[in-house]
Amino acid sequence: MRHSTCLASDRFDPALELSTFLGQLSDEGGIVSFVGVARPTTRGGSPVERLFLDHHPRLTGRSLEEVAGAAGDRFDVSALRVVHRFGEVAPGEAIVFVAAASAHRRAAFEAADYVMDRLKTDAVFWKREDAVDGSHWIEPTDSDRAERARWSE
Amino acid sequence: MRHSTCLASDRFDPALELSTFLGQLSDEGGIVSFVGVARPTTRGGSPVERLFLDHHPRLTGRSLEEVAGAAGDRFDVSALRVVHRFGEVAPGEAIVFVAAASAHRRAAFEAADYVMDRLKTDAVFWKREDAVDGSHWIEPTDSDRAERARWSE
Amino acid sequence: MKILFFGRLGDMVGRETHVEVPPETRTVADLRQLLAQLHPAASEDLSRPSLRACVNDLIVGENYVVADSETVEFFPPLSGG
Amino acid sequence: MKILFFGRLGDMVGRETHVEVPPETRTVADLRQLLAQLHPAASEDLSRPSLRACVNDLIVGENYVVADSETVEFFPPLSGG
Repeated sequence: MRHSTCLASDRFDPALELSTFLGQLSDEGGIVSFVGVARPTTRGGSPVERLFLDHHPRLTGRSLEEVAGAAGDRFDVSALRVVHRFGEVAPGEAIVFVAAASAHRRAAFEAADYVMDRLKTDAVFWKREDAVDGSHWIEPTDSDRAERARWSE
Repeated sequence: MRHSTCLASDRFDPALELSTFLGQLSDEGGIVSFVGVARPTTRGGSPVERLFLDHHPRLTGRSLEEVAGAAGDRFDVSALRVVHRFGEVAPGEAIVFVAAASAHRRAAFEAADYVMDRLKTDAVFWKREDAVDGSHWIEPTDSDRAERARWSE
Repeated sequence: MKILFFGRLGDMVGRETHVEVPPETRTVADLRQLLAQLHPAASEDLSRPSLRACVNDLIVGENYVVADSETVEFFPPLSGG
Repeated sequence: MKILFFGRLGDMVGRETHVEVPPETRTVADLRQLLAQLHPAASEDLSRPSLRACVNDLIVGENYVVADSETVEFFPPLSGG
């Protein structure tokens, strides 16, 4: 299984990522991708000015690699790509891109789903939402933890 | 829920489809897409020269609409796009593109997954694989039927 | 009467054909028999229960009485997308 | 000793700080107490069990003995991606 990860300091184009990913495939029949976009409002409904993703100089990239590698071990996928922003992200910008390719579409769906669930809890980030009515640091929600737990043996 | 479907006579660029889809969103957080690519070999391993998707002038488009609409009724998605080729498709070309957007990534994953499972059995197509060692018409596999059955009440 | 064939039958018999229908050929079942006589090589495919007849974009049963002005379409099992 | 703070604590205390460590401050637990005295506004955050200490890219326990030459990093709970 080929996999590659990228910890991106600047905005990226998810469609270009998909295009590049598709261009590297050979005989895979199904490709599932996920794009996560920074929301324009907080849960409370206030406009968000920016998201700040604090990261660790080594452990953050390593956590992306670990999740991508685990997905490759677990599912019958032939290629996997993970791109994740760090630093300041404006509302509407892509935060995360995940793509998985497989001869079997079920494996591609499950791998992308798994990577997202793992990233939501295990990626080494500390997120701060800067809204017009103040800033606050975010922790994983119970729903994130429940999604993560779906994949536990 | 906005949805749109396209029955495409010519090759299309899945990355461009994703780009257009992303450009039309407002505050959805998660976008799942699926790309199905024509395989270069038959199940038996012979090189495929082309895939021919025979279609019905009205019922095929209607079947795409029906599946997209059902996905919108069933899952909490705000936008859905389905593109499907008909006629002759060369190996390596995209046959199908599905994208689903939602505030909740679980709903986006499920909607894209559901649309693919439905299309694989219920889309009005008759597929012929023209390989170097002959042509044959394809019927849904048991595995396709099993995937479809996952969504039955 | 205009008849359309899709999928494998379209390759065997032609996608579109016109047949002169004698008065005793009234139902879809009768029409299958007539077509099987006209196309002996496709008679097995034409008699399969999995082959469905469609008139005005609706699947019809074997006892459906076909009017001469109608187009009858024959669908082998769908392959899906 | 070089100390790095991430997440909320980074905003409160500064992302990087250097402290003079007296001889009686030996373990991570001792270091937390010292930092809480230096930064009273952050003392509650510094005493939380969910705040983990990390040395050489490995999470260490409260009894880990910190060498003066090491960098200690403090991680609040991850928010995930």
